[in-house]
Amino acid sequence: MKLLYFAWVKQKAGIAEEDVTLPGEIRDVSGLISWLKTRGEGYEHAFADLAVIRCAVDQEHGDLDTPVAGAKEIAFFPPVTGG
Amino acid sequence: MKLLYFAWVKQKAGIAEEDVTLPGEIRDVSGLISWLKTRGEGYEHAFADLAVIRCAVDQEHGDLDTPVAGAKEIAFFPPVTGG
Amino acid sequence: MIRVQTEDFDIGAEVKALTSGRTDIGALVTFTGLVRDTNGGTVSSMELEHYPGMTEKELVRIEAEANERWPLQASLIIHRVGKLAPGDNIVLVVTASPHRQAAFDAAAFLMDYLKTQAPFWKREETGDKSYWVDARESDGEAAAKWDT
Amino acid sequence: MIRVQTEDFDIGAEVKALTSGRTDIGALVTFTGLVRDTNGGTVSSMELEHYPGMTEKELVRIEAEANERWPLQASLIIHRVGKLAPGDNIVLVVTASPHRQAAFDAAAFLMDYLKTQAPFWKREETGDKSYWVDARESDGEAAAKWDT
Repeated sequence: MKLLYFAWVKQKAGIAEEDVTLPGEIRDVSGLISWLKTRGEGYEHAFADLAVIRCAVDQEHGDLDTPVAGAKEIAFFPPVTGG
Repeated sequence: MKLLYFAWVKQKAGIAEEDVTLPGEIRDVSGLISWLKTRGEGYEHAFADLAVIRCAVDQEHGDLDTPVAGAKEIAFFPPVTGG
Repeated sequence: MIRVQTEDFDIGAEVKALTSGRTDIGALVTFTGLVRDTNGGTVSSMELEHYPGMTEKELVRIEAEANERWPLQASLIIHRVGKLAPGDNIVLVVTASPHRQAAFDAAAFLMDYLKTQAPFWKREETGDKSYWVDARESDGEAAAKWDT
Repeated sequence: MIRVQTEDFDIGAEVKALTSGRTDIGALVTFTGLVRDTNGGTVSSMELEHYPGMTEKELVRIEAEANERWPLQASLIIHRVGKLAPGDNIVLVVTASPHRQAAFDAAAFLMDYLKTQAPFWKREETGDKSYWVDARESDGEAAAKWDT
């Protein structure tokens, strides 16, 4: 599974993109974030306040409850500020 | 006093512009229209339905009650359709 | 700024003139009204009559009112008169503001007021007949909503 | 039609491309968002980051939703990415319809949805510091009003 990080989530996590194999017990985005936070300080820092974290599963907006099984690409980013 | 007519009011009245001296008893736009209607069939035709007549007194929107004393220019026209 | 003219206008050029050299504008809205062939090819031309003198006064008044209601950094109204063909531009309204809602609202307001208060009249020519366009009730309702 | 590009856009040329040869469009609205120097000369540049792939999908989805809600004859969204300076264009939205209210509403809707759903992020550089622009609560509220 490919993970992508954008804007300050990328800066705080210290990574733009990575390929990971998820432990089998991870069901949803919430579980994925908890697992990522065990992988290093950067992730802990990036995901410290989930109220300002947005995600997309296979390029569609998701939330903490969105299932991750079978997903090819999951992205994390702050609330968008384009336009 | 100058009277101006626009759009179909002009066509029905058969006149675009004229200079008139009003009888002293005419107080407002309503009185002016009544007087005009005595002056010929064209005016009668143009002012047959006052619901669709708009007027301006010295280039400012008025209505049937607007006083005409001292006015230099009074215009009659249909509801506007620009834009 | 207001203009009444027979010539066409160029949206891009008008916008550039309003914004060039400025860095304070965040949002710019333009509205263009065009001659629409309502009956599938039957309107051959349109004549825009107006009341010279009063037209300019009304446009200045309407623009001033928009500037009182919203914090506009620039505004422009151009209205054409004379003979126009289907597809031709009729009117251009431009509003600029730090924020988009003010720019959108002011442009819609300018059009609603212009449609009900500026002394222009359209005559459509269809084949060998010509008729004066009727005012639309919905335009009066659109303008009335700004009174609340 | 949607485009994500680093190059500037030309409002006049885009409008001409959408309307030329047509006589059925009565109303055309454009919205342009520009880089605004919010602190009087202190923003030296802005960087627009986006999520390639998802950005295009979201813009297509948002445009399709506007076309479902309003009878649009043409619509266009152009969003720039990369490095921009104060005064530069960021985004262009164009909507065309037989009637003006639909064109105004659809353009406002496109901007409200784009502001809250399209994956773009702004970073402002001010002198030697740079910071990510915070999302505005009012943008969420503006988008939410279309749900009713």
